[in-house]
Amino acid sequence: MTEPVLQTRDLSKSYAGLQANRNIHLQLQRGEIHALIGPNGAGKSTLIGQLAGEIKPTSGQIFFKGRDITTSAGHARAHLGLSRSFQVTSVFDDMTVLENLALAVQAHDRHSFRFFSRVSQNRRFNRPACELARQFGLEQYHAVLAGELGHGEKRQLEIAMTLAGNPEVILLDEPMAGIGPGGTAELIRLLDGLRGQVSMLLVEHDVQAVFALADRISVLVYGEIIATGSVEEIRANPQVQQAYLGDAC
Amino acid sequence: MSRRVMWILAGGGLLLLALPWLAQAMDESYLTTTVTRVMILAIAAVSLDLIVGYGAMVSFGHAAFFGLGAYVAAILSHHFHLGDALLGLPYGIGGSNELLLVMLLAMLVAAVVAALTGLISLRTQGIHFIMITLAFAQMLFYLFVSLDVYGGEDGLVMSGRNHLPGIDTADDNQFYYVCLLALLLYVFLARRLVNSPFGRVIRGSKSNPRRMQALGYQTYWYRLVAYVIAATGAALAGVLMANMNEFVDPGLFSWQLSGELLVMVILGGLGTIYGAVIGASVFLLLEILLSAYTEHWMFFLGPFLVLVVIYARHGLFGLLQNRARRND
Amino acid sequence: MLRLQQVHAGYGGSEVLSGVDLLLREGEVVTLLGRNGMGKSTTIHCIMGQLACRSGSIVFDGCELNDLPAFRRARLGIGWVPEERHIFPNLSVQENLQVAAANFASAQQPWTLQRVYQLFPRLQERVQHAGNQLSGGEQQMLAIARALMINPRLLILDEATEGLAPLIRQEIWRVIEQLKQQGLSILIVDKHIKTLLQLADRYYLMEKGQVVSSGEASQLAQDAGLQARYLGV
Amino acid sequence: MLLLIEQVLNGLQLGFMLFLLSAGLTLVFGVMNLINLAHGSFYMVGAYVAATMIQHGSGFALALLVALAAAALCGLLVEVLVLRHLYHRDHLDQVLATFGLILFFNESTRMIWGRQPLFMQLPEFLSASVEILPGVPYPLYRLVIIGVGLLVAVGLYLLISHSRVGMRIRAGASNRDMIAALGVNIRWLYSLVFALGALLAGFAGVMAAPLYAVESGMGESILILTFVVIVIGGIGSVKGALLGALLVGLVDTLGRAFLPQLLQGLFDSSSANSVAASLSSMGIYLLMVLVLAIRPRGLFPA
Repeated sequence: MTEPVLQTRDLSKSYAGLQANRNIHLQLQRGEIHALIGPNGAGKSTLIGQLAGEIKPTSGQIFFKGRDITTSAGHARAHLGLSRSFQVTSVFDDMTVLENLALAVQAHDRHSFRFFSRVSQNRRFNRPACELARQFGLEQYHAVLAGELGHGEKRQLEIAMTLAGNPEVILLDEPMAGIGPGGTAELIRLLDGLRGQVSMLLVEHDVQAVFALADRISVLVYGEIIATGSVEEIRANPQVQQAYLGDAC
Repeated sequence: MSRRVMWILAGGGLLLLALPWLAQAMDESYLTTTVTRVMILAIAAVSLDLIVGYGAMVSFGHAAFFGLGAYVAAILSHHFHLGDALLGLPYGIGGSNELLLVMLLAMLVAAVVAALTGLISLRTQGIHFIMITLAFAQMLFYLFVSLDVYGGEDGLVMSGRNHLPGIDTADDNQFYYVCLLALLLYVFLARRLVNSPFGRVIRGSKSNPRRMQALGYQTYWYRLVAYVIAATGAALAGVLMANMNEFVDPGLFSWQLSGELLVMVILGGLGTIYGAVIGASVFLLLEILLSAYTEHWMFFLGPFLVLVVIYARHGLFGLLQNRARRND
Repeated sequence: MLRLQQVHAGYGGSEVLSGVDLLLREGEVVTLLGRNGMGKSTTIHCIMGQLACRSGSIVFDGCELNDLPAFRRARLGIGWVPEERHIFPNLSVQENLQVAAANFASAQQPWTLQRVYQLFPRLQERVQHAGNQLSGGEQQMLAIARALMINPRLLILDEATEGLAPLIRQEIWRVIEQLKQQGLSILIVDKHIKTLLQLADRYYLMEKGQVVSSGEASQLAQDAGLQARYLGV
Repeated sequence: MLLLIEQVLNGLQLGFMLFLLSAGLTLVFGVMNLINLAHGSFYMVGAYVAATMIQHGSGFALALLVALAAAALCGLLVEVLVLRHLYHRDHLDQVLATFGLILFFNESTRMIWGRQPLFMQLPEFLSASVEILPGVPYPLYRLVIIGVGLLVAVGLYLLISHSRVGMRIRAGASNRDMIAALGVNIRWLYSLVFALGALLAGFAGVMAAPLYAVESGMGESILILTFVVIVIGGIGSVKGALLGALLVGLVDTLGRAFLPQLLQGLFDSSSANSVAASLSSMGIYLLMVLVLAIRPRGLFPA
């Protein structure tokens, strides 16, 4: 087995005595779609926050491409090729779709201390931005303010922005939340299309989407990973049934 | 921007261009100096809009940089006329009376002060940022109150305006055009700035700082540079103000002036640049108009501001744009 | 007692509820089922006045709720245990209870601190602890206890046992069962369908912002096909 | 040494006065998330009303009561007519609107009372001096202010920590929607908190009237100090406001009193005086910058 592109070692976080997660060993292989499921409050968002550099772990380490990034700041991780999306759609509401994407592209420029040129006419930002918009079916919305998009399109924009600058790993925090079955199907198709191009850590409640997409699944309960395996293994795992899927199935 | 708004702005520009003639024709030459004052404060308001409107950095101490600029001009002129060196240094830098050089130095001083104070201020957010910027401005206010060498509380008189090659700055009409040119240039540069790659980063940092970090921007430094740029704009306006009045006093640092600058920007409409100009004009002209009718003009101006906040949510410029949009 | 008719609501540009009808009679336990994102919480937010309805009507006890601010609805006797619990973090357990204490609906046998502590002995051990020092389970107990302190005639529980350890979950179920015995009307959302269907009298099943099925809870318990279609994985 | 005691008492007196002003402001900010620049106006109203009553021969107690009522009433009106519309708005909108209110209040007092400052006579029973130490007289009135400030602090503590209303205020500060869902009329609660803040500000105004000139705009100079206090203390925290107020009062008073002497060791006397003057005026702002540089959200972030 090759070395995982992203992995954690003994990662833990506690807030004022409350343990959010504990001794997390997670390995994301290059090119795989790895889903992370678990009930609310199981520590999934904390884990994403730790990986993205927004939450400082209490102990443990994070390795990205073999490099210890435990103490790197969030923006530095983005430059290394570790990109994230947000659970609550987090786009720039007062900018157009194209501006949103171009700004995401611009982030991978060396610096943005350029004060005079017109950014709206910058081909180097606009061309990849248009490409992303096309890929995510947002072409007809180029000039629409992101805040005025429908929920499903906003979600697509959210994920498209994550992909600007060709990251190697993307962390997707509940991308399917609240977009309805049609939107979910569309998003599954889009993410499926990215398979192999980019490694994904997918936190998701929609188990059907997870089963459709994931190469492997890890189950997080009470801050601990209780199982990792293929879709079949997880579905068959009685411990998972008990802890997460409850008595629903 | 809609065509109608363009026309209104163009009309306003033409009016400004012709104003000294009109004022003379109407035999109301005080109008020229009044509008000069408006234009100078408009420059300061535009510079404040750069950070408040585009970067959500609500500075309640912007007058500090305005005052600094003014004092740099006055102090340099003071030493120039005395013929001695700055800070009593035997071989130090002497004074200067060249307007362009003075402007450059004033902007430099403001930039340094802004960088130092910004390093600390930008660690805070929201109301804390408002208050810490106020604190720095108050510190400068008291510093200049106690600087007896430069007049302390009583202020410092300049012996004449700075020199600009080919122009008689002492002539109010010519000085008017200097200020008009400065305003137009500054508005042009500010528009370019907010539409530049840097400007978009600042707008992004206002709209969604968390996302900016996640995308890979180190927003702190961009915000700091924006803060410094805005400070230099205020200093520029300060130099012009000192020249216009041929007098400076610590009141230029006062929190009331900072507050009024903020009011101008909000009144005109945040984050539009033009709004700041409109806000400054309306605020000052309203003040002048009302005070012509009643000495208690503030009694009416106050509630007017309250009504603007409650009913015109995007300021006067927003109102203008909305009306234009509805009519188009 | 509670009747929703053609309720439409949403956030910003999206419509989450597109015509919800629901009925709850006095003394009944009704459960609202459906997968995540189907509009269960939004329905509850509409009832509680946390979100304005775009159209439709919500009537409680003959009062049209849409015209009433949130606090008036509570005073009519609707207690709410929100999904996020919303414990006041800077108040102690006892204060969290006292802050709510009121008998707007003039209950015969009003809830007191003692009665609530009897129901949740664990809370009594932590009276002086601040809300943010409690574990998830204790917070949930406190949220239920706090809702009871306004002496509701209808108790609404959103995700009553989500994220709780099995033992605590059983404790919560026991309490809800007890409240049912005392004749309290309950509207409940949860993921543990089996337990829910044993507890509830009737169910409403939501899909894409609409009620797609409703009826006796016992019927649904036997209908594996319907369960798999709308709830299964 | 004697001078030190006297100056410390002066500092405490200023501190407690600032506390009266800050308590309301910090509550209003903490509970309603509202920046109110016009808070100083209630202070001014309190001072003007009390001074006018006394000038017309009223007793001190009556003047105090009427002034408090006037300040609270002003607060209530402002809340209901203006600020209620601004709770969900940007802080900037609040700044602009309350700036407008300042202009209105200042001009109104000028229209009613004219431009000349008023002076308020102390009633005789308060104008005496007491010997705090053998041979050291100290104005009774300043001691009274300290005492009153202490009483208000204790009262507020009891109100906020131990009463039902206080619980609701604290709960409302952390989650407005939830407290409403428990049947609490949040609008009424807000009006109450606001009026209470205005009343305390008016109280400070009455206390200040005999010490300083009562004039239009008197609210603003002290308002800035008040903001410094609540920012140092941590916005929303009454405990922070008390600590911040005492700190600011002491630093300001002691700085002015002792800095010139301290600096005379370093410089010649004239420049020492001027440096000391500017340093002591800047003192509290330096304090604030220092506190915020280390703790960006103040000493007791709520």
